[in-house]
Amino acid sequence: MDPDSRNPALIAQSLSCERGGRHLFAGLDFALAPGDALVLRGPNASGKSSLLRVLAGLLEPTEGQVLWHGKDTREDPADWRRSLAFLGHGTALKPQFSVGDNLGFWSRFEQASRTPAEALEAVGLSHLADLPASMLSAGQQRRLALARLAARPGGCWLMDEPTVTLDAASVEQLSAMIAQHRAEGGIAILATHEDLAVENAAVLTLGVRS
Amino acid sequence: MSAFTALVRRDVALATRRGGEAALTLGFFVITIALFPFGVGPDPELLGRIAAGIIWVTALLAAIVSLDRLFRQDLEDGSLDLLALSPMPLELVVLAKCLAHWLVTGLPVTLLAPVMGMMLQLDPEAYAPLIIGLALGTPALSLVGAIGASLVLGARRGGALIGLLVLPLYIPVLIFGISAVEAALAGLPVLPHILIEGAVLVVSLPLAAFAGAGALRLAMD
Amino acid sequence: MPSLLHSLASPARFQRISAHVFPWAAVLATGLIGCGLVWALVFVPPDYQQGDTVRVMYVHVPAAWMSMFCYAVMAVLSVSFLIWKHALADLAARASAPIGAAFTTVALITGSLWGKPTWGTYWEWDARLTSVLVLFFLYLGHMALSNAFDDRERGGRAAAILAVVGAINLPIIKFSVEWWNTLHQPASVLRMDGPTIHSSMLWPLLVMAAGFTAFYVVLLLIRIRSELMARRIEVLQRHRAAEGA
Amino acid sequence: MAAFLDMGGYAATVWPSYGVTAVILIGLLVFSLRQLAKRREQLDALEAERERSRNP
Repeated sequence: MDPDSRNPALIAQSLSCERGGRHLFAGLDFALAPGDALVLRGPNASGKSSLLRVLAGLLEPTEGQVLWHGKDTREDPADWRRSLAFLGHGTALKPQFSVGDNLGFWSRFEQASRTPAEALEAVGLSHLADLPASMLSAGQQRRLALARLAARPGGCWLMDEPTVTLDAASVEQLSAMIAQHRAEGGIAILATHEDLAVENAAVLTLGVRS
Repeated sequence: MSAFTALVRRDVALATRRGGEAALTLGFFVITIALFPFGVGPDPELLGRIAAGIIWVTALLAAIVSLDRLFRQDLEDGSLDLLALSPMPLELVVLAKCLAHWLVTGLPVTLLAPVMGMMLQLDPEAYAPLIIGLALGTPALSLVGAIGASLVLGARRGGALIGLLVLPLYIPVLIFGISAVEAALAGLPVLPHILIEGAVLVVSLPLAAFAGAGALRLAMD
Repeated sequence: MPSLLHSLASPARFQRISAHVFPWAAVLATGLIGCGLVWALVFVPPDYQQGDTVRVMYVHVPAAWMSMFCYAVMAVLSVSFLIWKHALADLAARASAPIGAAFTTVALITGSLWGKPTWGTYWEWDARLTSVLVLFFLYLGHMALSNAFDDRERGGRAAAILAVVGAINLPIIKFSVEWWNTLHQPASVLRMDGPTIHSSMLWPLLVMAAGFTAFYVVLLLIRIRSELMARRIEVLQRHRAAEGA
Repeated sequence: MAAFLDMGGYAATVWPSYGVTAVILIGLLVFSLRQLAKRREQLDALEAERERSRNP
């Protein structure tokens, strides 16, 4: 697999990050073409979350840059943000709202191309759409958070520990979701401990501190 | 602009749900005002003289009590990251949240002010400048308050800090709001005071947008 | 390693400059304040209107000037920190706040003591006193915010934003307080700035003000050095925690 | 001397003003110097600790 030959969409150039006087990673380079996946591995506090936040643009890298279709994502973030779907540690759900309303807000706000109903279908939560989100189990809340990504096919998904609190069946469902996303030309970058089946994914192991 | 309205509608809906901010803030406003006659005595003449001041100061406090949760929940559940990653600039996110905050606190306080004025024997001359002043001043309270609320994110004892940071900055809003009422009672032109109150609002718009967005970026770092 | 050197570069330069400036500032502060004290307490004649109470002016007015000067310095430092990310600016702004608060306290207390014989009351809601009181609150907020975070740098950056917002608001606050004050027409107005000040009173005042400024520099240098150490301590403690993990 | 201390009858105004100024400003100076000394001590201890852990 040589991503450079296939016109990469996302390029990271010599990314370095320092937090609280501690070097997390330095000189990271990678390029991902549509359909590619990158799995980040490494122990706790090795910088997986920070790398995802740097890629998203929430955290400033100490050095280096991230290019999306040739444009620097810091200087010209509009295209990148339209294509980017981020799943962090939090689920970004309001317990007072129903499942459908939660997803509906993010779909409107992020101008998702799929309807909330289709996205709920993808994570198998359609039958719970009218329940308050506070009634969902932790695993179901995580699936609802994943539905937000399912509503936005085609771009780049950044996922921080997407399998946390998911049961085995849901992990399989997530694998299928990622596979479909890639088949549609999407890119997936995920940080995970567990062995989530992501076929033909590049693996980047962090945590070898100098 | 639809992302903007979606955010305003979500925040208003959150605040007006059962147990939401809106009802609690209004309850606080009414109860605090009702305490004053207990504190200074029921003398209608005395109450009438200080009525506008009571209403204004209580409006300031009501704005403060609801500020702590303006950004905190969004930070804790991860929503703030997503708001920051939308194509809409973070400055507009701050303004949308301020607008929602005003709709559920400042606006009801303004609408309730005549009722409170009646209970406190406010002079009939004072109603118009009081309400117009509040209508212009309370959005400024939400905006300046948002700066404080965003600065204390991630701080220890954040809630208690907001008052210390924000109340000194509220003084001009209070002074020009009150001076409009005083001018009306003295038979002087009210318009200059109202215009300055409007100018304070205009100044606080960009100030809140930029300082608030800067502080939010800091909190997410 | 290069980034470590970079972060040390400006503090090292500060240490060098500070080593040169500090002794001069200390000598100037002691000399000028000593001189000013004798001048103000012994040689200045009593005012024909206010008598000996006018001697309060020689500590009150310089303290009031310094209270505003300190905030202006803090605001400029904060802007430069926010725009150019100059780490030393952050430390200097943090180091300034308690000094400013101290000068503001002095101005408030001496003003209040002076008010008793001149206005007949310790506190008058006079436009000047009121706006100095608000300035005091701004200092308190800045100090509270900069110390409210577990991460010192976070606190510094939040406090910098607050200092800039406060600086934009200060003229509005000052104007509004004056407006409010004229609207209410205070009962007793015996202005201390009524007659233009005679040169026999102006010179000791200027000497005192220069002494206070030198004293401010002394305090600032000590406190910046202390802030630098606190930052270094935090870095070392983090290292130890990371090694222990 | 007594006349000097009396301050034309305003001793209760003048002397407390100078006293308060001295107490606050010298107080902040002393506090800052002690804080500096304490931090220097703490820093030296940490540096020594680091040296020890590097060259055991």
